[in-house]
Amino acid sequence: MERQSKVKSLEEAIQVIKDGATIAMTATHYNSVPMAAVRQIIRQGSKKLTVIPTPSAGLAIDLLIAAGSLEICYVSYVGLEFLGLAPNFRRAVESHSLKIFDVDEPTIIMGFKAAAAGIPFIPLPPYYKLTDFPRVNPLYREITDPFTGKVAYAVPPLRPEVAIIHVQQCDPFGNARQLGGDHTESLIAKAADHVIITTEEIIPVEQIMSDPLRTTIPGILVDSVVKLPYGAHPGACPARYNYDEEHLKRYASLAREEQTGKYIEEFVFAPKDHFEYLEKIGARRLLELKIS
Amino acid sequence: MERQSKVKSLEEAIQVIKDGATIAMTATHYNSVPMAAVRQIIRQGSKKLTVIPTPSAGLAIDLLIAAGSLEICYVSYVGLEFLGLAPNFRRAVESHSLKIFDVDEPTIIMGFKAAAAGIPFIPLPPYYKLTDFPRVNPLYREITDPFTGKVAYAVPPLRPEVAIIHVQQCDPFGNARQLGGDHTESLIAKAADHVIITTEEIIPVEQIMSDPLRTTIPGILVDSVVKLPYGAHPGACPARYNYDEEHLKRYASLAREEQTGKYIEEFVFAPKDHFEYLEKIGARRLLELKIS
Amino acid sequence: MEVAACGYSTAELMAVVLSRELRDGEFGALGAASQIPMAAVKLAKLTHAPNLSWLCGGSGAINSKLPTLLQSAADYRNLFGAEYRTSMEDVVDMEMRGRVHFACLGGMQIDQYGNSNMVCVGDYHNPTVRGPGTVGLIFTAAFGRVYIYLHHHNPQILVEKVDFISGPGFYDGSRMRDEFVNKNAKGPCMVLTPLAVFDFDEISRKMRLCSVHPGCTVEQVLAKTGFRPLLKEPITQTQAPTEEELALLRTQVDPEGVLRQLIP
Amino acid sequence: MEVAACGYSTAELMAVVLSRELRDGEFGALGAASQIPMAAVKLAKLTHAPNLSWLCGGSGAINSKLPTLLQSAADYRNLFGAEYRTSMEDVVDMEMRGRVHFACLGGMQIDQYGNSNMVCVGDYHNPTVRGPGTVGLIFTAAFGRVYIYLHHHNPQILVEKVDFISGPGFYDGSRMRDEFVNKNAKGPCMVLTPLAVFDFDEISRKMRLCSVHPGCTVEQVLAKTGFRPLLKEPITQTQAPTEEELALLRTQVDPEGVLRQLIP
Repeated sequence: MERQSKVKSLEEAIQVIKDGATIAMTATHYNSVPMAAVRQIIRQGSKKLTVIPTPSAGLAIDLLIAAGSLEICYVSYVGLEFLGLAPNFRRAVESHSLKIFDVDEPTIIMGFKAAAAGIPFIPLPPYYKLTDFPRVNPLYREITDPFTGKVAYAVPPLRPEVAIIHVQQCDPFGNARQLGGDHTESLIAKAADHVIITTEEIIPVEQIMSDPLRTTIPGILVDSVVKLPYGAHPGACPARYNYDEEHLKRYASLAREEQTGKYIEEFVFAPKDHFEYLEKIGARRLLELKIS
Repeated sequence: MERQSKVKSLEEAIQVIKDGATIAMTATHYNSVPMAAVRQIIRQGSKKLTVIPTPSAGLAIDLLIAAGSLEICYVSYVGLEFLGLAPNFRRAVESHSLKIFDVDEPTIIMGFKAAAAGIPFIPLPPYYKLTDFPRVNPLYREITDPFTGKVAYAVPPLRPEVAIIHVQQCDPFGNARQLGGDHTESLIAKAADHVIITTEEIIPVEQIMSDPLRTTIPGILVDSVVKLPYGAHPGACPARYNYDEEHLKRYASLAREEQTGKYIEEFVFAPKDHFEYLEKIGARRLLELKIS
Repeated sequence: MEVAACGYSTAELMAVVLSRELRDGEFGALGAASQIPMAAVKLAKLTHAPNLSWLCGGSGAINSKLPTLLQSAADYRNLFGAEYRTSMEDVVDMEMRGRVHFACLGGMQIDQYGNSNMVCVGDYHNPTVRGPGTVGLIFTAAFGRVYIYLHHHNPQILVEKVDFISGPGFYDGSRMRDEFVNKNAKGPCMVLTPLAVFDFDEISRKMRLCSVHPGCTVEQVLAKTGFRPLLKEPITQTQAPTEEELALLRTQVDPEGVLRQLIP
Repeated sequence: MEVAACGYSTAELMAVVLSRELRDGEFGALGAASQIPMAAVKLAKLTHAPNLSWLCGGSGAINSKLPTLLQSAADYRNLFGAEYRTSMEDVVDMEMRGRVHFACLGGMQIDQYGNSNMVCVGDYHNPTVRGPGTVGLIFTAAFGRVYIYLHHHNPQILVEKVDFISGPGFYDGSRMRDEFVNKNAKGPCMVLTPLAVFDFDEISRKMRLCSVHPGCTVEQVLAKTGFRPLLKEPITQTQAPTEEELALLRTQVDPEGVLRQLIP
């Protein structure tokens, strides 16, 4: 008997995301955002998703909001970093068309960790008392530390149904190597029920076996592997290519002018798949971004 | 101005451990146990220590008990693995001369994680109700999950004052690379207030800088770096040398016969330092254990 | 049982019996003193379960390819050809959350409900024997299925009631257990000893003798068991290793013959 | 302030002022949009603080040696020559537990008690401006000292009371804060703007104007501040960069002149 490969087409892998699902995906600002997968979520017409973004997110969330895919968003940071506020996020919250849970970096990280560990909840330090989080977000529950009698704040585990993680290298069985910064790639894999890896490159399992300490996500957590070179464009894929600043500025400018629909038409719906998208960006541009 | 090295002599580094201190040290069975540091703790005459061993410990704990250094021991597993029960531990508990807290692997790991994160306590799943831990250990407190109303068990953070960690490579500023299995080396560094690294080899910071992803313990957590080739003997140092089975069997046999004092006299007090210890073991034996 | 007498050793038989139980596509965890289950998973991967993945105890290795059975699962040499090095934190997370489909473990005492004890024999506060401690036995409440294997079969190990519950099996046999364990934790499903194979009755949740190994009798087993197990009708003889199983075991899994020396 | 007028830019002045505050042997954390604090730590390491270590925001780099100031602290290129790659989990752990001696951060609103807000302008449920969110500002209750730096100085940013407390400064000025923050968290100690330098009064815990930058007047600063700050007597002129500071800054820290373009 032969070991089964987990390699799938993007379309097949993303189909697992049903309307109403709770998802998470990698991102620290413009690093390792699985943008090709996000475009496919929009292309397949997903609706009413709940997204638990990593602590510093923006581009993918803003696009999903503009496409009408989101119902609920957890918010630690949703912005465009050096390009300013995320325009569609801002408008959606100001116009009450998106339900949000205001959280923050430790709440998301510790919530993912609680889900990864299967513990009932996670207690956060007393100093949340000095903020407005407990006032606006019912997920923060004031509790008493049974050992000291001091106040603490309980938050529930954050357990996405599906996590999408972009990496540089992965074998056919889901053993992934994530280079560059460690932006919750392995954490959300551990927190989620179903894991989709999108990867710049598929490497043989023998390469993984030659240096198991380099594997950052074990295949046992992974359900699908999708080969997507430049799958993080217009964001950066650490150690592979930089972010496409010109493209990002164009996005930000269209978004500010309430023209995100045009962007989506041109870059999501017009290309029928990721490779048509790459053709549209053009080989010259892609190679300019590449790190040699 | 020049950056200051953290390299110290073993004697100087271990002096920070005062009588009554709470300590932790690396070990998964015979892997990466900082045995040279343990011998120095005995040599300097430490008393009334509390030890929070990693989940699968034995050799170091049994020796510290025989030397009269311990007052309190947290117990997940204290044994000699393929060599059976830890004789001094067994006798000490059966004769009530050692205070113990019966815990287990998740309690220790999650307790260290709670200390590393600075959170007030950690809730464990309801199934502790089905065990005898809450009955015998007051550190387990039955609480109610504020989200579901179900039972859960709170345990406090486990925060050692001093952690001793044996690694293969470390730079003078405490940036350490731990090869082989990941046996809580980085976790106890994060949990502790003071960290002593004992290392087979000191490497230049430039080597660390050439591949920061290989660093497993950051220098910011580290207070002392001690160069100790074969510092884990008679245990193994992964990727450097195997455990000394003959020596371990001799220890186990003396310990069973209530002759550990003889062992301590011969291998701890007679050699005035680690290098005299190594001379006693002999170059031939050390090189037999070495992995080429 | 001598190898000479029947062509295979007791440990080889136990490894083969266990390997047949393991299912393709699952993820299993082994603890210390794991030569038998280690051989079982390696054999299962070669026969019917190529998609089985396994954690080699304290080494942290997932899917070790080391072509020998070391006496310590924690030995870092098990990282040879592995696909991932799990940290202890990862191991706790995966086991506690219930990601592990099956685990193989032992104990100082196992009782008729499959509860296990590694803490003490006798009263906790005045033990006759102080054991090493529980390590990860709590996760018998979180693993999908639990295989208990023992290197010895005697009334001191197989007891009516454990003196300390380290790892909950079916607790007192009541349904109370189900309220507290992880959703998919089905509890102990097999007890494998040098003499026999047991499972657990679905209704009473008590241990039940299923088969005795070639050369053993039901009477011998009952005499060496510290309680009266249920008897599955009919009690069969444990199926001996096939030639193919034995050949794979000896050429690819255990070329050094560790299993032939393991249980005297 | 034009570089031409006085030989250095506002951002260069701010970086130098901040660098003088940083102490040897400490561990500091920077967030996003960090060119000024990044320059400050790099300069401090070259002048008086060789044992200072620092975390370069989302990149996870500790002690990055990248010889340029990128617009994103999260840019993985900051890992160049670093000594460790911190994971996000590590960052949260170290910050929450209070291992970070100082942090440099900004905000959409900062109030007279040094509370910071990145969530909303106006009522939370009907905001005039919805901000991006709080990220790690909570840790102002856990960092040893907090340096607030702003690229703009105006009454919309420096307000009497923030509309949402993301990061607690001295809260309402009462001692209540001290009960809830980490033991060693001394709170905000400096607010650095393109016009002036503030600290906080020890008794009232209100923001206090200490110095105005060369070319600015106290009146200008007060007119652009949304509340009446305390005034430290005497208010001095911010000490300009020395020739040595400026030379190090331009040759080793910011050879591409990012700080000369940063604040118009």
